[in-house]
Amino acid sequence: MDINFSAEDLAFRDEVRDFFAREFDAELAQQLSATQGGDYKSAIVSWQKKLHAKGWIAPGWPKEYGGTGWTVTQKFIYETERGAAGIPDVVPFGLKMVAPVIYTFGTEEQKAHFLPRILSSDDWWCQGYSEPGAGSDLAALSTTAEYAGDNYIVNGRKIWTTFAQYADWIFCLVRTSKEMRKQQGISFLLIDMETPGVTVKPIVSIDGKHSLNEVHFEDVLVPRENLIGEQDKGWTYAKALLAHERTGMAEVADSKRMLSKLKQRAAEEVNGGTAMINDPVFQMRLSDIEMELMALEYTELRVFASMAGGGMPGPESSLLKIKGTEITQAIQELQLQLAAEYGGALQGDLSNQELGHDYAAEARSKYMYGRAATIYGGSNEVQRNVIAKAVLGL
Amino acid sequence: MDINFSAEDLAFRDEVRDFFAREFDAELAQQLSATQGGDYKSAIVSWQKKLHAKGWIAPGWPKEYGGTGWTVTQKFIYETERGAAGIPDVVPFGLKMVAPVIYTFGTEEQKAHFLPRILSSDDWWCQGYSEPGAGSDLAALSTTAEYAGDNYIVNGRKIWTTFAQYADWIFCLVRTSKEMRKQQGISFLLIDMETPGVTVKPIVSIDGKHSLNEVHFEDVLVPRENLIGEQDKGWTYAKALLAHERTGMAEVADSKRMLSKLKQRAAEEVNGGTAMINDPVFQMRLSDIEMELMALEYTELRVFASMAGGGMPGPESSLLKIKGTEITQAIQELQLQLAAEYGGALQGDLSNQELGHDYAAEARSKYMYGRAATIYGGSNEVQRNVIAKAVLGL
Amino acid sequence: MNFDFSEEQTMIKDSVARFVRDEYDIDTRRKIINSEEGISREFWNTFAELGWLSVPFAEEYGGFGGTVEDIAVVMEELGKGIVVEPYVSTVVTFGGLLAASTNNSLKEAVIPSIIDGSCLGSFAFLERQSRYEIADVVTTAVAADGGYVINGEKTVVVHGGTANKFIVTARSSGEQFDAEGVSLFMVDAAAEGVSLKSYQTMDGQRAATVQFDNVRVTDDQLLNSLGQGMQLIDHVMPQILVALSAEALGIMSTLNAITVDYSKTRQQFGTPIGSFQVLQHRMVDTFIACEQTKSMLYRGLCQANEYAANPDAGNAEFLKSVHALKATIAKSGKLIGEEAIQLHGGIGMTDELNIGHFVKRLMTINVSFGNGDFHQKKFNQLNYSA
Amino acid sequence: MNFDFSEEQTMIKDSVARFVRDEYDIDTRRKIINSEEGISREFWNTFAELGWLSVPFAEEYGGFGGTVEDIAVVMEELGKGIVVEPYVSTVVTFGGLLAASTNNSLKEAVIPSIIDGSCLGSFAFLERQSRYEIADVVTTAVAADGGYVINGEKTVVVHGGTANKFIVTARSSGEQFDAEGVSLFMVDAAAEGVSLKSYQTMDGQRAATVQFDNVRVTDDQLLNSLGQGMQLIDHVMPQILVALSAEALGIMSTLNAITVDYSKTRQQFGTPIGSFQVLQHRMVDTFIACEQTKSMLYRGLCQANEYAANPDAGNAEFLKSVHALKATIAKSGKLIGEEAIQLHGGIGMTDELNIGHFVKRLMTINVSFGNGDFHQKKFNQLNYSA
Repeated sequence: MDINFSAEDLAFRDEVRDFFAREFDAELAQQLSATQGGDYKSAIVSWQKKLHAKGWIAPGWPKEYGGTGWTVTQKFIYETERGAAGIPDVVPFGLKMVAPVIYTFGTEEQKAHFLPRILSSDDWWCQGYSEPGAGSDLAALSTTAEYAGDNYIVNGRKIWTTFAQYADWIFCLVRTSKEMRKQQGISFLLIDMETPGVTVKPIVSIDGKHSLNEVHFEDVLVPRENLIGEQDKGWTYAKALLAHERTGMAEVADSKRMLSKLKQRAAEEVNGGTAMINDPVFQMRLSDIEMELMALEYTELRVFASMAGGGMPGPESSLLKIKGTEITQAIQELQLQLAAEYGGALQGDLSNQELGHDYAAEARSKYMYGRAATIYGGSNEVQRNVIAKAVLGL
Repeated sequence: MDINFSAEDLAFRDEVRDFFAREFDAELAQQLSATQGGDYKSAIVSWQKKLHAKGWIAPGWPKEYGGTGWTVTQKFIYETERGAAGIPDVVPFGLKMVAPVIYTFGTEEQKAHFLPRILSSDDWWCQGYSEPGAGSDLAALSTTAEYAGDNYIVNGRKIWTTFAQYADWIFCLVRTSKEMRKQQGISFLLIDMETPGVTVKPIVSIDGKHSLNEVHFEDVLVPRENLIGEQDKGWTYAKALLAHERTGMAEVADSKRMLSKLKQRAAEEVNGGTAMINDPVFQMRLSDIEMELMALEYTELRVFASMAGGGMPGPESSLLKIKGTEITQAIQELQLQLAAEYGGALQGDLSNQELGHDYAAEARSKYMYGRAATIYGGSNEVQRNVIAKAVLGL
Repeated sequence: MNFDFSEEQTMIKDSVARFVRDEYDIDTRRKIINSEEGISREFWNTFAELGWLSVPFAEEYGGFGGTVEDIAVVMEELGKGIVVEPYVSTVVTFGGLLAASTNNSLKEAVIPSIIDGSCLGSFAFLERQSRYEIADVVTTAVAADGGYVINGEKTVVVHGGTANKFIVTARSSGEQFDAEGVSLFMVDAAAEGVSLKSYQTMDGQRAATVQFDNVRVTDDQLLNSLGQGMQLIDHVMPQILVALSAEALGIMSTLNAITVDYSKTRQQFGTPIGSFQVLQHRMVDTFIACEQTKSMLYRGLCQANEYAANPDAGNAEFLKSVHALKATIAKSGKLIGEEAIQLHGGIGMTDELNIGHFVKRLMTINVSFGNGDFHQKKFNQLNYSA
Repeated sequence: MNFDFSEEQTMIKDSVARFVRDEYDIDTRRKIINSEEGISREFWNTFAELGWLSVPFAEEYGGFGGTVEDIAVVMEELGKGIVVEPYVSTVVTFGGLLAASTNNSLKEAVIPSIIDGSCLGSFAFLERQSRYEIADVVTTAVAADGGYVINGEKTVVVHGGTANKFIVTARSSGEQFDAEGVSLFMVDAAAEGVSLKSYQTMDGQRAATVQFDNVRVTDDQLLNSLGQGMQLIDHVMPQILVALSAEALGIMSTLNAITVDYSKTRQQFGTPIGSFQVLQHRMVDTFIACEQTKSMLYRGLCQANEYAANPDAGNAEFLKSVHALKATIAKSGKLIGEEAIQLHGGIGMTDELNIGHFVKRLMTINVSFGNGDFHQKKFNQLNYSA
């Protein structure tokens, strides 16, 4: 049992560090720290293009489609360094969510057309799963796709679509048959956002920002070649993708970075002459979280190591999602507590400098938006149902 | 809004204090501190007889049957002083559990026969509700009572019967009809423990002690006049009793006493030169509990005040049971933590003195036996179901 | 022993409740918080007309002569509508400090104008470095020309932008953390040298950074003896904490009620989500948390009344309950707020639904005048130090 | 990166698992703990024959030359049977301290007798007042006649009643709480002046109060330099903590497995209780707690191996993980133990069922060598002090 790095691993780590230090410059960091506005899209795309140029854009993909071919250890090193450098993860919808479905279940034409554009970040994807009437009960969806001629005619409404306002494509679960049981009769469609009849309506979330949207479909024509796999079998493809998605939700490297920033700030925040980092009670609040994170890091490594031989992750991946999101929320909450009365200000026309605590506004918005983490991607209640059934056999 | 004591209340408080100080002597306290062995029964009975002589044995009963006629404030004062003096509550099975059923639903003959003997502690009662196959699902009981001639013939098995080894009488739920729905067809019987066919088998619990028993019934003849109310209606009577029982489960006065002893001990226990009571983290553990208890004391008062006009307690009483038992367990757990490595010793032939920490063995046994509190009297899961249904309308 | 409200309290309670129900829906509130001043002057005048602004003030100044309990009655109902008008900052905090001051001419001059709605006030105490320690004051008051000159910056001054007057903490002597030497001055917002920048806060209210740049004040503007401001603050703080806690309780009971109702209608997996046992038990836990919080508030109120009746017996029990109350608010507020969003799911994340706004006000109350850990430690200091 | 056990480890793991499964059911255990000595000499000889007692010792003394990881492999499986034989006290603690000592003649004399099962040993360190501070020692070792005289009392000496030898902490210089001045002596249980009283502990094991009354020892009995005992203890403590934690993990996974199985068969309200969503989610939480604990153990083991490979790099990361591990054990042990009893209901409260015995051992491990809070504070000291 060891997580020793070989000489090659250490050399790889140095290469990653060097690359991040050189390419992820202060300007990029600044643009990406605000998670909305026009800047964000161009900033993250320009960063992803750099990663693509380096060949590092898709560590999770099979090598034949453009993956890195890294070992589990190399992936761990890469993620650890990315988190430590404060670099955001790639936008997942294309690279981590639809791409595995395309390269696993898609036709050769679909692979040839879509995968390169995902790798190069030329296409921005969004996810059309949730519907107003179907939240955690994903399969209760009612958006329909009627087959007529060589097209599907899509009608319905998707909701909670993150960054739909930037998207070129949306991958959707749609109902192609009403005769069958709920999970059957669902198909997996790729839809061009430019198609007539597609409209995007913004949703302002409780952090006061616009990341979420509704996407409406009114008689939208989708060519047959945009169907993934077989008609009515979409649920199978989506399910495989969900387990994949969950393994990415532990976000250990990002939580480590947040926690390390939190500790720095706790050393600077002073209450009655004592830095918060030296307060025994605050220390307990910190270590309650840090210890869970230390354990989760190894839980994730254990899952990755067991996947190293190949194959999709099992239902244990739900554990990573549950624990990862709970830890992220706990850090956000503690950050808000640390920000004290300074954390309530909406920025408006005030700069962070004027408020005197430059992380306080961020603490507020991260806390508020962070509440979504236990809701999306299959709520944590659903994840517990999954473990109860599939792991414990209850 | 106030909890001010009138001059009469203050005089009453003094009277209670005087009485407790005078009558609850050190010898009695010593005998009652061990919760098993032959001494316990005679000690608690002798104490209850003193209370009876004083007229204070049954504050919860209507005055006409021997209750005290106290106001809610007086009851609160009495309980507070009892807890503060470290005096155990009366054994509940007769005085608090079967008696309300008898005086509410019993015949005049039953009242005349049983109530005086309960008041005088001449009869020791135990409760025959649970069965091996019916735990939280009380109504699933299968002990049968067949009516033949002037008797019921009882067959079956009751379990978790506290202090059955001391009991003269047992009150039982038995099935008198198998035709009806589960909750119907149940009757409420009073059974003399001396009747042929009744046997008591001890159960040793995880604290290594014998408080619990199985009670077996083999063709036990019970005269018809020992039936409470109507045949097949026993569930109704039992249900009324359950809500009554729960209000007694907050045990605020006892928890206050335990917490105050815990604080004293924390001032005496020293780790590396610092008394535990001065340790900021231990202080948080303490106040997490103490604050909940301060709130619960007022929750109980609010329930009592709303009952002052008469009437049985409602489903909110489940709240008192849930929170009361959780707080008791939290205190027990903290006490065991405080006892550190000294808390693991079974006494055997060692005196407390030799172990050097005279509360340590008690901390262990209270913690272990205390686990039962969230299981008996309707598990806390069942109480939450009750609130969900009856209070929240879910 | 009784936990009932008096007839007068029931009347004012019903009056506030009616206002919130009939006049203050989430869209009305949204318009107000997005308006230029961020409060409704019209509603404020209504409050004045209905007598709500007079509650805590002595009858000799035209007040209602109310108690802490009366304030709590108003605040709980205001909480149910997350009313953003500056009741806490003007009436409870600014007004409370003024009412407790020994400067009678200041009281005579200002209290009537609070009651009639013409004077909004705010307590300017927080500084960039001070966090929860109110005595941590670097703003200075230096004696000059028979008065004092105030220099310094106050931050997150609640509803500072609409305040006509400030009560300001300034250090007239001593070192940064000393309780001695903090003085309280009443300063006109229009006074020379006062400037501010106002902004919205997460709870829909407003706050301001206020600069005091060579602001001249006289002895007449001192609320009590020079350097003894902390005594006055310590005296008034419990009632501010009770008021905020009562508001929080109103928010919590509302969040719980909305969530339980929603769970009965929202369908998932072919059944209302309220039928799932896991969610039922969690709603039971939020119900219990709310009831326990209410009990802690009532405990505080009973002890406030006890202290008012017997001031010589000291306020130790009252203080103990108040710190416990504020710490409880933090815990139950976090539980109830987070569960409300979680049980609503995606819709709970939207700005459009009312849920998030209630939660944001709860989070703000949590960190106002000390968060849960801060008050629990105060509780510990009072109770455990051996 | 790999989290697999080596072939040798898998063999010994299977061997211990087979023993627990085939030979050590709850009734066998009950007979042993109620026997006079409270342990089975026969089983201990089996352990010796199977080589388990040799695991941590160097090959030059006839040992297996094993690592912390090897000990953890054995302990996790022993935990699954809550084996009461004194593996932790004799092999891991007493043996560990001896193996790390600089007194080679003592090692040559005693280690082989541990390995062959003939010598049982115990570490006598706890005093009435010392709680979790091992350096808090008032037992004295006073120089006399070219040796030392030990006087004092040790309490809760684990399996003291069956120990042939003790390693004793005694103060040869310094004040009560000083780390400097604590010396470690090996004392024969039969030595003049040693007397003891043995009793059962809640976990079914035994402990003793041991009196040292003018017990004479020589330099030959010193484990390392006079007064430097704490250095040796600090060096060995992480491996003791890992061993106990591995045992606890074995207990937790067993409790979870038994509880999940029980929930599938126990009927209430006409259905297995495992079908209730509330209980399902709670079993998921105990499952997660167990997995997280396992991860923390593996983290500790990886870092133990790293430290063994690069001792010059220091053991800071290893120590950090070990304190976090012991604190995690306390939290997950409490959760898993209490849920196991609660989900079993009444039957979980009986001495007859195995559940309670597993829980009592967990509770004992929790407070052994420092409880959760103690180790979390050590973790905090290492990581946060600014």
